[in-house]
Formats: sequence, C-alpha cells, structure tokens
Amino acid sequence: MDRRSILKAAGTISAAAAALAAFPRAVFAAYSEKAFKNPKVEDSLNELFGGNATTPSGDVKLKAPDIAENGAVVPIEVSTSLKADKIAFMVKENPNPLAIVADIPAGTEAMVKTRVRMGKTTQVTAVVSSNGKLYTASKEVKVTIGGCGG
Amino acid sequence: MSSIRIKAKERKGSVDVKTLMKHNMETGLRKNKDGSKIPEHWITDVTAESGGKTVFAAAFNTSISKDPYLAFAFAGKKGDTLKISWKDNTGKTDSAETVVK
Amino acid sequence: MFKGLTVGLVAVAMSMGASAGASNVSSSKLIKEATAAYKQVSKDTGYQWTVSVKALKAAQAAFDKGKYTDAEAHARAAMDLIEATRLQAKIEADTWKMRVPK
Amino acid sequence: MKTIIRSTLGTLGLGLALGVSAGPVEDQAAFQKYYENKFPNTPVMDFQNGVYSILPEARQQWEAIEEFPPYEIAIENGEKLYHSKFANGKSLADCFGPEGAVRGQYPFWDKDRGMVITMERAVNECREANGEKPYGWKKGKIADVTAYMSFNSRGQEIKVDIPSDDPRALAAYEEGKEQFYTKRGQLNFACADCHMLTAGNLYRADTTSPAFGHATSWPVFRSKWQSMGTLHRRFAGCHNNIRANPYKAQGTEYSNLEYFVTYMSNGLEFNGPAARK
Repeated sequence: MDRRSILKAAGTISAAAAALAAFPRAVFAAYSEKAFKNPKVEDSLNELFGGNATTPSGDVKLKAPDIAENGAVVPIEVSTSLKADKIAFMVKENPNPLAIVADIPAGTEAMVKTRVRMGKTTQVTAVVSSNGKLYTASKEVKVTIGGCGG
Repeated sequence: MSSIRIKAKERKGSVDVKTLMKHNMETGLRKNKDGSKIPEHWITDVTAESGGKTVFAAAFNTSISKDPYLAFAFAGKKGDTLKISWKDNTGKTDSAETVVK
Repeated sequence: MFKGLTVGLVAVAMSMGASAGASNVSSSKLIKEATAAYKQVSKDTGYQWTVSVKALKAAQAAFDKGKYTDAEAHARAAMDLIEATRLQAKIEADTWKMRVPK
Repeated sequence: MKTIIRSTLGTLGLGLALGVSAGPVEDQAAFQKYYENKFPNTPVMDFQNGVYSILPEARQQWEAIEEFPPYEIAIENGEKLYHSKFANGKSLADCFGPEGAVRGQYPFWDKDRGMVITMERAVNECREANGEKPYGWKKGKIADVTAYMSFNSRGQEIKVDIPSDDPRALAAYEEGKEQFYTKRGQLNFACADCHMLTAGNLYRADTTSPAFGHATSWPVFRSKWQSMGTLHRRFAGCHNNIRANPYKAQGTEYSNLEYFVTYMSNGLEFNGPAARK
C-alpha cells in the first residue's frame, strides 16, 4: 500500500506523474490518466515506458482468439522468455487502446492472463518491457455482431 | 464477503494465482433506460502482496471486462499468505487474503 | 407456408400507405377490431408474434396523440400480422410432425 | 449412456419392424442418433457442453473462461441463500438435504398434481411451504440457489422418466415435443430449425448449438446477459429473437418443453452451472 500513500500525498495527477519520474524503477505501475485516457498507442507507451520504439519479437507469446465469442469478454494471455519488468496490452481500435499494464517484480513469472472488452475487429498487441526496450506480439481478433443474442 | 476470489496453488516453487474481482467495470459509455449516461466506474489498480513484498501489480482501463479476471505466477510456496487488493476510480478499495495451497 | 407469410407481410407494407380520411371514430373502431382479433388468435393458437403486440401498442399511442391516420395504419398492420399468425398456426398444426426425426 | 443407446436402438428397430408408432423411447433414440450422425467427431458425452462440443475455436475461449468462471460468485451466493434460515428456523436444506445435490431428480412428472415439476419450481415451493416469498423465476436468487445445487449435483445422470401408468405424463411430453418442432414468430422458426436441422450453422455471426445437451448445464452465466439466468429465461430470449411472444417462465408450456428437451438428453450428465456466450 506504500505507493498508494505516496500517490495520495502527491494528490493531483500531475504530481503523481512527478512521483513516477522521481522513482522510475521503484514505483509500481499505477493508473495514470495520461497513459490510459489516451487514444494514441504511441503516447500511452511514452507515458508508461518513457519511449515508444517497439520491436516485434518471437519471444513474446500472445494468446488471443481468432474470432471473439463475445466482444465483452475476450480472454487474452501473454508470456515471454525475456526478462520482463512490465507487460502491457493494447487493443488498437478501442477508444483508449491501453487496457492493462502489469508489473513483473523479480521472482514473478513474465506471464499475465486477463479478459478484455473489444468494440470491433482489431489488433491486440502485447508489449513487454525488458532491459529498457519494448518487444511486442500482435494478433488480429475478429469481433462479430451476434445473431441470436437473446 | 469480499469482492475478491483467489485461487493460489504451488507448483514446483511457483505459485499459480487466479483471481476474480466482482466489479461492474462501467465504461461510461452505457446508457440508462432514460438515455442518461451511466458514469464510468472501474478498478484502476490491483496489487498482490506476499511475504511483505509486492509480487504483482497492475493498472486497469475501463476496457477490462466486467468482474475482472487476472492470472499470474510468482515464486513462493505452499503455506505462504497472499493478499490481493484493488482500488477503483471512486476511491473505494477492497482486499482479500488467502493461504497458498 | 412461406407464401402465406409473405402475403401477410406485403399486406402490412401496403396498409401502412393507405388510409385517408381517418377519424377519431373510425380509428377507434379499427383498434377495437384489431384488439378483438388479437384476443381471438391468442385463444385459438395460444401464442402471438411480438410484432403484433408492438403494432397494437403503436396504434393506441398514435390514437392517444390524435394521429388517427397513423393509428389506423398501425391497427391494419396489427390485423395483418395477427392473420399471418393464425395462418402459421393452421399450417403448423400438422406440418411440425414432418420435422421429427424417424 | 451406451447401454441406453443400445437398448433404445434395439427397441427402435423392433418398433419399426412391427410398425408400432413412435413413443418417447423411440423419439429419444432417433433424436440422439440424428446428432451423432450430424456431428460424427463429437464424442456423445461431449454434447452436454453445448455449442462448444462442435466449435473448437470457441471452445478454447470457453475453457479460458472456465479457468475462473464468473458463475463461482453465484455458487457462493447460492450457498449462503441455501443455508440461510427462513423465519420459521428451517432452510432449503430441510427440503433438499445438506448440499442440495438433487439436480438429477428434476424435472419429474408429479402424478398427484398432474404436472411437470422443475427444480426451480421445487425450490420456490419449498420456500412458500415455509412461509417465505418465492424468488423470481428467471434470474437473481433463483439462479444463484440452483447454481449451488447444480454444482453439488455435477455428474448426476440425466434420466427423466415418463411414467407409463399416467397418460397425462405422455401428453405433457407430447406437448413439449410439439413446441420444439413447431414454427413460431414472425421469423417462422421452430426450435428444431435452428438447433436440430441447421444446428452448427451460422445465423449472422452466431453458430446455433445442438439441442442434444441443451438442458444439462443450467443455470448459465451468459456473457451476453452479464449475469446468471435459468433455462426458462433462455427459452424466452429465443422466442423473442424469432419475434414470438415468450410464454411465462415455469408455465405449462416451458415446463413441458423442458420435460421434452431434458428427456431427449437422457444418458448425458448434469454439468451446470456453466458459462456460455
């Protein structure tokens, strides 16, 4: 809960960002308006990682369906053999693409599973931050409009 | 009853964690029957602590599905305690503890 | 079967267009007739189409607003749908047996 | 399961040979055989997994959801409701035993009352008999309680009985059967059209599930609903889709339809609650 009290003390969003800058490695990923309420993937990456140059990598394994059964609940999973400190998911054409960013402290496996919402057919990208660089894996997930929605 | 369900099981020195957090995760895009927007309401931060240190943390957007699900794995053993907490955008928090099986 | 229903649907489309000189009295009468037909079909077949209910409600709503031409159009549409429901039930009374695997 | 099929097939063969008109046993054999022929790659017992028994891609997502299924919350709620005391000090446990593992007994034909009794009805009748108000029929507490009871009953065999010494039971079955095969609504579909004759086909973007196995997994957490619901809630949803007015949940029509559909899945196992699209 330490980082929470830091954030609380800092008070405003910009102060929280300042706190992030002051503790670039020690502070865990916290929600930030600038990273999450942002329609541009590049800007979100900048906000999260201080850079947005990414390299597709076969070492990042992304599991996502070809066709989503239901756009409201799309299971996704990423794992990597790289030594990761952070993992993020982007859903390209969602109003705000960044869905989640997770911290992977030492001793924790570089793996995250969750379920996301997708408004329409688009690319899902997993971003792994490792040794100051960003590695990605992407996949297009089709979202269809149901016929027998009941 | 806590809003958080946790399953934590050790497998060769690694603890597999699966957690489900009951939360509406309102996107702010849905409308009431009268046409007014339902305000956004979602979990922004989740942390998992074990043995006095953070073993996993995540920040969510509104695009995480209702009743968010997370699975991860950390170095630990049977008998360790694991505490998972969340905070939402209204400042509400909840937490739950479990013992690794 | 299909033909019967198509006829029903075409009739709906046509009746939406035609109705001049609608009045309080004439539209009220039509709505009453449609409602009576609805009740009779419910009794005879045990079921209804959702669209018939919607058309009846639309007719009543238009009537309440004094839009008698619209009210009559909706009431006629309801009657056609109700008639198509009756036709469906009549055809299905025996046809369903053909779908049972032997 | 296998014995059932073999014996019913035997009966069927005999029935045809002698020119006897089809009864429930023959219906069931022909029904199950129909799906086995239509989906030869699906192991028979797998039909209880609904559309996922025939759609490998969707199945993977379903399995990911089942890792921590959303209905677990319902099961926990249901457990609390199940054991919470009525005003008179009793609880549902006094009607259905310590765990409520009675799914395999429903639906059944009640000879005394001359009607089909579903598990939901039994739960509410237990409440009313103890001076409590019944739950609503389609979602909420009824779904939570039956989720708990179904969960504790997983693996029980479906063996719906149509007692031969009560012609009214056969009549109820026949009525359910007629419901299943009769076209309804402005879209002019029968249950059998989508879930039998064209089961596995796409309707816009949805693949229809085989009706063999339809009644096994209730109550269900549907992603579409984002909540739990009972079988009769789903029946009503289907009827709305084809633009037919739904019947009342737990009315004669849906109860008899449940009786028929569940009987058709005899030999499978109850495996509810479940997660569905």
